[in-house]
This record gives sequence, structure tokens and C-alpha cells, in this order.
Amino acid sequence: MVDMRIKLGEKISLDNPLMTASGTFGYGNELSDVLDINNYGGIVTKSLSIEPRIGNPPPRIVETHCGMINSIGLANIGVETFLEEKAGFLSDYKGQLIVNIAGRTDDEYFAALKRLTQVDWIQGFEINVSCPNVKEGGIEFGKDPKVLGQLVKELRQLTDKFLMIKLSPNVTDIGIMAEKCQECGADAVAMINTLYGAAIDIYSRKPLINSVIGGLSGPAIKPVAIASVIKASKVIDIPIIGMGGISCGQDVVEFLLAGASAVELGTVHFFNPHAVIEILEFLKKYCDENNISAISDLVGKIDY
Amino acid sequence: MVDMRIKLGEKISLDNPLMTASGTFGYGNELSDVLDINNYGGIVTKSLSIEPRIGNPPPRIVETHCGMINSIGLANIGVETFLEEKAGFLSDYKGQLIVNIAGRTDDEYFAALKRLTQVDWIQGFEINVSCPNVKEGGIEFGKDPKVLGQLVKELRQLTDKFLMIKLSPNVTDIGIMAEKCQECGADAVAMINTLYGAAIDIYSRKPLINSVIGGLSGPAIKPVAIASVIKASKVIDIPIIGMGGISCGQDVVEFLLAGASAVELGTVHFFNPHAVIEILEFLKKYCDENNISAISDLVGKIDY
Amino acid sequence: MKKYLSSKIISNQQLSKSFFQMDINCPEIVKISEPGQFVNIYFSGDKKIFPRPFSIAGAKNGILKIVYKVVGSQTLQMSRWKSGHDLKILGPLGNKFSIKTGGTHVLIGGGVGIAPMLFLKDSLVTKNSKPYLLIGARNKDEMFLFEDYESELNLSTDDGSHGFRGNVVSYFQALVDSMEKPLHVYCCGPDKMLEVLAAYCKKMKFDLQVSIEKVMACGMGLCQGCATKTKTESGEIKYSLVCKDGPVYNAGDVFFNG
Amino acid sequence: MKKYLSSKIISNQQLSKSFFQMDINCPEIVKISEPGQFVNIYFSGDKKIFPRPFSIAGAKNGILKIVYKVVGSQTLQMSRWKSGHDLKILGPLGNKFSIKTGGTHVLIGGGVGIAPMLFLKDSLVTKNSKPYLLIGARNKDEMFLFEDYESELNLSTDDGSHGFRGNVVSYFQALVDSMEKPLHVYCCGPDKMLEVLAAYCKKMKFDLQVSIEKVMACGMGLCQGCATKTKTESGEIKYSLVCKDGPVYNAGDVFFNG
Ligand SMILES: Cc1cc2nc3c(=O)[nH]c(=O)nc-3n(C[C@H](O)[C@H](O)[C@H](O)COP(=O)(O)OP(=O)(O)OC[C@H]3O[C@@H](n4cnc5c(N)ncnc54)[C@H](O)[C@@H]3O)c2cc1C
Ligand SMILES: Cc1cc2nc3c(=O)[nH]c(=O)nc-3n(C[C@H](O)[C@H](O)[C@H](O)COP(=O)(O)OP(=O)(O)OC[C@H]3O[C@@H](n4cnc5c(N)ncnc54)[C@H](O)[C@@H]3O)c2cc1C
Ligand SMILES: Cc1cc2nc3c(=O)[nH]c(=O)nc-3n(C[C@H](O)[C@H](O)[C@H](O)COP(=O)(O)O)c2cc1C
Ligand SMILES: Cc1cc2nc3c(=O)[nH]c(=O)nc-3n(C[C@H](O)[C@H](O)[C@H](O)COP(=O)(O)O)c2cc1C
Ligand code: FES
Ligand code: FES
Repeated sequence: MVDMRIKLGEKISLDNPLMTASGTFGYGNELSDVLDINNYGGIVTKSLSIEPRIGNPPPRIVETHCGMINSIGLANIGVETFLEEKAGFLSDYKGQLIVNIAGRTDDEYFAALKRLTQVDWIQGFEINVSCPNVKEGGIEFGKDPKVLGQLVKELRQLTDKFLMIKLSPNVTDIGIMAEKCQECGADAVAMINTLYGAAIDIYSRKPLINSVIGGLSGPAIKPVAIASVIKASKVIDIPIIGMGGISCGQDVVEFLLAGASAVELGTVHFFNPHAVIEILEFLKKYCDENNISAISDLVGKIDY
Repeated sequence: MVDMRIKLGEKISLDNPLMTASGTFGYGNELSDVLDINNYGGIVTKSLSIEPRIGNPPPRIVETHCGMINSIGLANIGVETFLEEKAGFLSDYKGQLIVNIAGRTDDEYFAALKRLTQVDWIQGFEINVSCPNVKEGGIEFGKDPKVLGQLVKELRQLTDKFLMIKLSPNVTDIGIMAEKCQECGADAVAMINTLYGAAIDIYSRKPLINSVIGGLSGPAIKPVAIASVIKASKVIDIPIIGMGGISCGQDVVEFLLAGASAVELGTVHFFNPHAVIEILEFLKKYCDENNISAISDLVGKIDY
Repeated sequence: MKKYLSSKIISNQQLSKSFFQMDINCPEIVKISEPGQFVNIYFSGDKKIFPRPFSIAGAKNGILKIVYKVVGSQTLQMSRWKSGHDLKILGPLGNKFSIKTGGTHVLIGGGVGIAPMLFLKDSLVTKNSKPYLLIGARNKDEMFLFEDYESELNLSTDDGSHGFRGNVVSYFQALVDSMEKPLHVYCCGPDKMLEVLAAYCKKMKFDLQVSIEKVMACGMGLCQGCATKTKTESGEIKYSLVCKDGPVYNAGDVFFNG
Repeated sequence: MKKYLSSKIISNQQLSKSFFQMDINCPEIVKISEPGQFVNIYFSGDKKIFPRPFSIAGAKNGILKIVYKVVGSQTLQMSRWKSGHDLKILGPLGNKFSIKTGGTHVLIGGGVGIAPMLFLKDSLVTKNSKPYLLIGARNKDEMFLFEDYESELNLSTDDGSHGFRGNVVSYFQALVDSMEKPLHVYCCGPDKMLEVLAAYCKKMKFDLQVSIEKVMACGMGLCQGCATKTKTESGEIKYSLVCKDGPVYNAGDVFFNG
């Protein structure tokens, strides 16, 4: 029997390294017809903001080679409705529930975190400072290490729960951003959010995404994500949660070897709703066949 | 008859907007069995350095989803051998010959440019400040706008020929870099070079690229390239030469609409040696069917 | 309770130049499908990553039927699958037509919009209602015929090469006087056609339900990618998810350019 | 003068559990092909973008033959292509075996490394030389037989399930005494096998040419991706491009872990 558990520092322990990526799993209940969501070691919710947001106008998504661009614009039901409507379903979930928080201003982040940290069925937070397709805020915090550091410090004051920062790959050096998060008290970093991407309809000449530039995800970006995790793992000691283009069990092993302690499944949910089940099976088989008794033994074991 | 000509500022005029991307077309002669290289409006050579370089050890390439990672390490025969060996073949070429120059230090760039600008069959230069897989130099110039600006200013002093700067997407804001190039006298900018990317063999645990992190190219990155061209075209007036993931005529139209005046074909050469011919055919048909009399009319005509 | 299954193709026949009908063995989905709902078909190994949504065109005896038109790479690939091929399928997805009682049911399908109308027709026939089924196509090549109708079948082509000459909405207008009121109209087809029909039905005060299309990534409410602008009953503007809240809407609630 | 063509598959037969032989109609390439050279086969619509290189296993009467083993997605796809299928092919690529005169020719193929040896054998037979052809496989399932030999054919399997028990290099060593010297040895197979054989031939002072493999993007010197460490005659270390300068090397010039 392979030990699939993963510790993310002192505060959180996952039954297995697979979590959901924000915005690709609804609020958790949509896929529950199709599989038991307790297969996931952790669930990360859609980004929530203190007030509800209707999101961006269509078109919001477009398929690209081995990937997609999205510009959902952080459409979400808002913190209060979330707590009312989803408590029943999510408090039954046996894994670790992480709420992803987005904001346009510091105050919006603070307000959401203050409210949510009081809720006992929420185990931690992922702070989205890296959404490429909302006009104000979001990515602004994720671009400048000083601004980011300040935000993390203040958020740290507001909760003792697990606090991780989700970083953007659209920066010159993701390592510097990761270091800043560690320095300012984050428990972990998650990477990568989507890359900037755009596409144009050559007949109508219109952008295929409402906001012109949206966020690129899916298998196409996996090499960028692996490179980002390798870079970050060289400069920080706090856990890294890796994501970006995971489509199968092999990919998850690649992220772990690169230095991620756990991973999030995103776009894969759209093209393989059973991904989590197939990946768990692969991981068990891979570990068995390669005499690995604990999956955590793989973390960072790239052989230079 | 569609007018396929493109002017890149005052100094260079292309018979059509298709050029070759550095490093994906050898020195020009390798593909000449398979097609007439006069199909290209312009040829950009493999990066040349003043001294020859043997390049990086294998493995140098790996396939990824809809893309590839490379770490050739700017292997090249050096300026002098290039001039001796390739003059015959390349001086017969009817289009515009652009030599791509790489360096580890300012002096290496200067030396190469000084030598090459004297050669009459060379019409212009593309300066590679963005190669992600050479340890010293290269990308360092492409990361910091101040360093970049200084380099461009000095290069500008050394040649009156067409001078374009090839930018990296691995920066927080490619627009700022493009503006800097314009301000410091570049005739054009080319974008994008490869994205950082890495891959790991999950059985040997070894990186699949000698330098661990290499450069990601191919259809996977097209959305990033289109987004980059859109961003740059909002802030500069000098021509943009677009590239990144082009695989067909539709893609070329997309780049033109996004704001590129011409494009470079890269990775596509590996999976479709006849790409240039098929793309030219498509462009003519597309223009005919859509009542476009000059291909240059498409440039920047995205309809927001 | 949608299901994600590996199911076998029973048959995949060409109906006309570019239309195909695929019969898929998946009793689990058939059992719980309702007219208006759709399924997702999955692909693998491809550079295209989204599954493709198709209306359920029939669900009987454990066999799910879809009718599809070859318009691009994935439908082309589907057209090459042979009987016996295993495919991954998710469904049923989306809401359903709400079937009104009393009056006359008029089902209008433009082009491949015929697909959900076939299932709706089956269902109405079972309920002992005899619906009109109006089918519009661009020309004869795009038109196809079915074995078994049990309903008033009316064909039109834009170029008059088969049946009524003109689009299916004009055809409906030409027939409307002969139809016993009140009318319940159901339609699926291109946005433009829906828009024209919606304006007409509004004027005539016919009740109209439309099934609309949007590019979808997940098909089940995970991504919020398929949002379309709608009006709520209170007149408020809202982005509705076509895959979950739709694809069937009261015509009055939809913005056809949203 | 390599050619890039669209060519028709004449036949694509299964030779053994995982080996196939594909005959392709492309006289233009056949005419100019030499033993040791290879072709690139192209794919489209796929998430994998590189073409795949295959040694020319025969080139006669306008028909190019390749022998391939299904090891991953693209070879699997190839195994499903039917006769009549159009494929894109580029070739001939790379250098060639340099055929020595006089003495005895010993051709050794390990696994799918047999492919270039078949063409080399054809060519030697035409030149009235009667080469030895030694074929090694892991087991019977991996071994396959050809109709027509015209050469001394010797089979070995690692597990002894067919022919000599042991690897093909030991088999060569077992036969070597009976072979008339001088020997010219040509080999294609896994790196490990080449390395062992190279050490042996060096000791015995047999002249050995090997055909080696590297992952290739372009197959024709455009990308410099297939570099491998080699020694030049003067002993200098140099990265050689396997697709252009190779795939055939004098064994002494190659670093098998390079
Ligand atoms: C709810 C719903 C029900 C549908 N029912 C049917 C049906 O019964 N029969 C039928 O033939 N077609 C139906 N369609 C349309 C069908 O999904 C598209 O024709 C198909 O996806 C085209 O795929 P392709 O790869 O062949 O073409 P592509 O070249 O990829 O695309 C051609 C066009 O198809 C549409 N399309 C592409 N991808 C998607 C996607 N992921 N989701 C939705 N639309 C997409 C777009 O409008 C696109 O411009 C339905 C669509 C929806 C949303
Ligand atoms: C000069 C040369 C001649 C060859 N001749 C033959 C032959 O005659 N018969 C035969 O069966 N095989 C031959 N091969 C190997 C053959 O190219 C691979 O088996 C094939 O590419 C595998 O593709 P895949 O998608 O099925 O497997 P994948 O799962 O993609 O890869 C399996 C393995 O195949 C190799 N491979 C994959 N892609 C490439 C590539 N682009 N270039 C080179 N190797 C690759 C790698 O070692 C990889 O680990 C030759 C290779 C070279 C370089
Ligand atoms: C449709 C969609 C919506 C997303 N919404 C969010 C979001 O609300 N908050 C967030 O932090 N990331 C969001 N993301 C980014 C993903 O969580 C993830 O970082 C990214 O998609 C890369 O992983 P992948 O390639 O596996 O999808 C979204 C991605 C997609 C595709
Ligand atoms: C194998 C390979 C070698 C390359 N070598 C160079 C180089 O020497 N100099 C340079 O400026 N860019 C080099 N590039 C980058 C390409 O010129 C181009 O910017 C990039 O590949 C993106 O375009 P594509 O996706 O169309 O290939 C190389 C790319 C590849 C794939
Ligand atoms: S397609 Fe994902 S929410 Fe509708
Ligand atoms: S494979 Fe491109 S140079 Fe050899």
C-alpha cells in the first residue's frame, strides 16, 4: 500500500496530493454526480469576492491548440451567498477545503478573509493575485514584489489558517515573487495561474475573448508550469502547490519531481471528468512498480 | 491579384510577409531541396555570435503538447565561417536577408554587428536579447528595460541598416520593452522568442533538456504571442514582426490583424516543410475571397 | 444525475451530404434523458481539447440517438467512427423543454436544429399529441428524411429544391392560419432564425421556447464559459449558463446577440 | 536531393506482435535512397508535433519499405493506416553506410535495428556479395521472418525461444571463427548493444559502422536538436547532427552515452 498523504507544512495534511484548481470545478457540487469528490485530497473553490460579481460578457472561452483561453472575469456568487448555499454540501466533504479569494483592492481581500476565516468547515485560503482578465486589481498585486509582500503581510495578520498565495507566470521572475511570499509569512505558494493569451476571429476580425486578452490554460502550458515550479523550489522552503496543464498521472509525477508537494487539476476537468480517479490509479501503480512507499518521497527528486 | 508586399519602415520592403524564424531554418540551404527559398519574403539566420559555439550537450529538444522545448545553446558556426561558407548560396537569395546576432556581452554584440554591417548581401539585423537557454548573457539584456535601451542605443550607432530587436515573452510587460526599443532607435521589434519551459522524465527523473529549463515554441504558445503583439502594438509605432506558434495561413492573418506587419515561421518547419507554400496560397485565397487588395491592409485591423 | 460513460456506437450512418446519425448504446443516460437536453462527446490525443455538445435526438430502448452535421475537425472525426467504436459520453446535460398541455405543438428545426425536435416529437407523440414538425434546410443536399414520422412533417428549403421554397419561418407563417390555436412553438436553429421567429411569435403572442448554442468547455457548470445574457422574470439582466440553466429558454428571456 | 511528398501506402502488414512493415509508393525517393538513410513520416491534427524518423528497409521498383515497431502514439497510429492512405513523407535523409570492398560483410540488427540492415543486405546482394545477416530479438514474439533472404540468415533470441539463445552480439561471437576475414561489420540496435559490440570489434580490430538514434525535430539539419557527441578524426570532440552527419558513424567516433 502506497502512502498517498501529503503534509503542507504544519497546518494542513492531504489524503492525497490532488486538489481542484479554482474556477474549473464550480463550487464542488457540479461534478458530484459523476464521481465521489472525496477522491480529491483538497478542493479549492472558484475565486470568491466579498460582493458577488456577474463576470465578463461573452465570449468568455475559446479553444486553442492543446489549451484554452478564458475570461470569466471572476464571476462568482460572493462570500455570503457562498456560505449560505454551499455550506451543506461542502461541510460533508472529507478532504481539505480551501477557499480562493480575489479582490480589486486590499480592503476587498481583507473583508473576504476576515469573514471566511471564522467558518469552521473552511481549512485554508488561496489568494488569487494573478487573474489576468479583470481590469482593476487582481494581477496588479501579483506583478510587483513589494506590493505583493505588503498584501501577504496584512493577510497573514488576519488568519491563523493555512494561507497560500497563487502566483502568476506573467512576470519576469516567479522565484522573486515566491520568495516574497515566504518572507511575508505565507504557508505555501500555488503556481501557475494562466498565461496571457489572445485569439482573433479572422473573418469577423473580432477578438475571440471579450476582454481581448484572457488567460491561457491546459496541456499547452505544462512546460511553463514545470519550469516555474523548478525555479521556485530552488529559492523557497515552504510547500509549492503545482498546476498548469496537468492531464494525466505522468504529469502529476512530473510536478512532484519538479518540487511541488501537491497539485491542482484544472482544465483537465473539461476534457476528462474522471481525471482524478484515473490519476490516483496511475499514481498507485507507478509507486508500486517503482518501489516508492510514500508519494511524498517524490517531491523535489528531480535528478540534475 | 493581391499585393503581398509589406514595408518594414523605410529601409526594408518584403515581397510577402513571411520570413523564417532564427534557429528553425538552418542557414537557409538545408530546405532548398524541398522548396524554392525565394518563397520567403525574408530569411532570418540562426543566431550568430562573433566566435563559433558548439552549443549545449544533448538532450537538446523534447516534444510537448502542441509544442517543443529546445536548448540548442546558440550552437553556431560564428560570423567568419558564416561569411565564408554561406555567401555563395545566400547572396543568390532574392528576398531580404536578416542576420540574427547573439552575444554574451555588449562587446560580442558590437563586434558581430560591426563586421556584418559591412557585408552588402545582408540587409538587416535581428538582435537576440531573449534566448532563454544560454547561461551568460542573452536574456539578461532582454529582462531589464534600462539595460536593453542602452544596448539598442549603442547598436544603433553601429549600423544604418535595418535593426530589429527580438523580445522575450518572459517579462512582466513586453510593451515596456517594445517602447524602449522604439525610443532607442530600433527600426522594428520581433516577438516572441520562446517561453521558459521544462519537462522531466518520470522514470529516470532526469530533466529532458540538458539545461533543465529551455525554450517552449510551437502552436501551444500562439495565444501568448498574439497577446504580446496586441499589447506592443498599442504602445509603439515601429513595425512588429510577429511569431510564435504559427502553423497555417489562418494564424498569419491573426498575427497581422493583431498588429504584426510581417511574421516569422519557426517550429512549423519541423512538422510541415511546405508551410510557406501552403500559407502563401491561403493568404492569396483569403484576400481574394474577402476583397482585400493589399495584404498590408490587414495590419492592426482587429476590430475591438 | 448525469453519467460519464464509455459507450459503444451501434451505428453511424450518413443521412445526407453532411449530416450523420449516430446511435449509441447507453441505457443509463437514455433512462433519464428529456427532450431539450444534450450530451458531451469526448476526444483524445487531439490538439483540440474541448468535448463537443450534441442535442439528444432520440432516447429509446437503451439507445441514444444524435444527429450531427460535419462542420469541423471533431465532427469530421466522428463521421469516421465505425459501429463498435467506444466513445466517452457525458449526459444528460442541461434543462429541458417544458411541455405545455392543450393546444397545438409546433416544432421548428432549422438545419441541424432539427436534432432536439426529433426527440421532442417522439415524446409528444407518446403523450398522444400530434405535433407539427417543420424542417428547414438551405437546399436539398442539406435535407434528410426519416423513416418514421407519426407527426405532421413539413419540409422547406431556402432555394426551393425540396418542399416549400423559403426559410422555415416563412413556411411557418404560411401554415399558421391552418393551425388550431393556441400554439406552443419550440424551435432550434441558427441565432438569426431564432431572432426572426421570436419577433414574430411575440407579435402573435405565441408562446415560444428556443434551444440556443454557445461554445462550451465543460458542459456542466464547472467553468462559467458558456454564459449568455438573459433577462430574469423580474426584468433583471443576468448571465445565464447555457449548459446548465439552458440550453432551452423562453424566447423572451434571451438576447440573441448576447 | 531529398523530396517532401504525399505518397500512398501500398500495404501495411503486421509481421509479429508489435512489428509492422509498410510499403509506400514513392519512386522519387526510392530512386535516390541508399542503405543507412531514413525518411520522416508526418502526422496532422495531433497534440504530438514532431514527424517520426524510420530507416529505409528497402527501396525497389518505386516502393519504399519501412519496418517499424509500435512503441507509442504515432507508431500506433501508423499501424492503423490502411493501404490507399496518403501520407506525407520526406526523404531520403542522412548519410549512408559506406560499403567496403573485399572481405565478409556481417550485418547485425537488434530489435527494430533490423530495418536498415535489410536494405543494406539487398544492396550487397545486388553487388554479388553474400553477407551474413544476424538478427536478435528479445523473444519469439518480437521476431519475424521474411520471405526472401539471399543471404546467410541467423536468428537469436535473448530467451532462446527462437534460434540461438542469447543476445545477437554473443551470437556473433559464437559464429565469428567460421567467418572468412577480414570482416566488415554493420550494426543497428539499442545503444547498449552497440556499445558492447563496439568494444568487441575494437578488440578484434573489425571495422564497425553503427546507425544510431536520437530524438529529432526536423530530420534535416534545420534545428540542431539531434546533436550527439562525436570524435573527429583528429580526436577533437564535436557535436554531430545525427540527422545530417549521421545516422551512420564509424563506431570509434561515437560516444554511446553522448
Ligand atoms: C447545446 C448544444 C447542442 C448542440 N447540438 C447539436 C446537434 O444536435 N447536432 C449538431 O450537429 N451540432 C450540435 N451542436 C453544435 C456542435 O456542438 C458543433 O457543431 C461542434 O461542436 C463542432 O465541432 P467541430 O470540431 O466539428 O467544429 P469546429 O471547427 O471546432 O467548430 C465549428 C463551430 O462549432 C461550434 N463549436 C465548436 N466547439 C464547440 C464547443 N466546444 N461547444 C459548442 N459549440 C462548439 C462553434 O460555433 C464553431 O464555430 C450543438 C451545440 C450546443 C451548444
Ligand atoms: C534515424 C532513425 C531511424 C529510425 N528507424 C526506425 C525504424 O526503422 N523502425 C522503427 O520502428 N523505429 C525507428 N526509429 C525509432 C522511431 O523513430 C521511434 O520509435 C518513433 O519515433 C516512436 O514514435 P511514437 O510516437 O510511436 O512513440 P513515442 O511514445 O513518442 O516515443 C517512444 C520513443 O521513441 C523515440 N522517439 C520519439 N519521437 C522521436 C523522434 N521525433 N525522433 C526520433 N525518435 C523519437 C524516443 O526514444 C521515445 O522515447 C528510428 C529513429 C531514428 C532516429
Ligand atoms: C475557466 C477557468 C476559470 C478560472 N478561474 C479561476 C479563478 O476564479 N481563480 C483562480 O485563481 N484561477 C482561476 N483559473 C486558473 C486555474 O485555477 C489554473 O490556475 C489554470 O487554469 C492553470 O491550470 P490548468 O492548465 O490545469 O487549467 C481559471 C481557469 C479556467 C480555465
Ligand atoms: C530549435 C530552435 C532553435 C532556435 N534558435 C533560435 C536562435 O538561435 N535565435 C533566436 O533568436 N531564436 C531562436 N529560436 C526561437 C525562434 O526563432 C522563435 O522565436 C520561437 O521558436 C517561436 O516561434 P515558433 O513557435 O513559430 O517556433 C529557436 C527556436 C527553436 C524551436
Ligand atoms: S460550459 Fe462550462 S459552465 Fe457551461
Ligand atoms: S533533427 Fe533537426 S537538426 Fe537534426
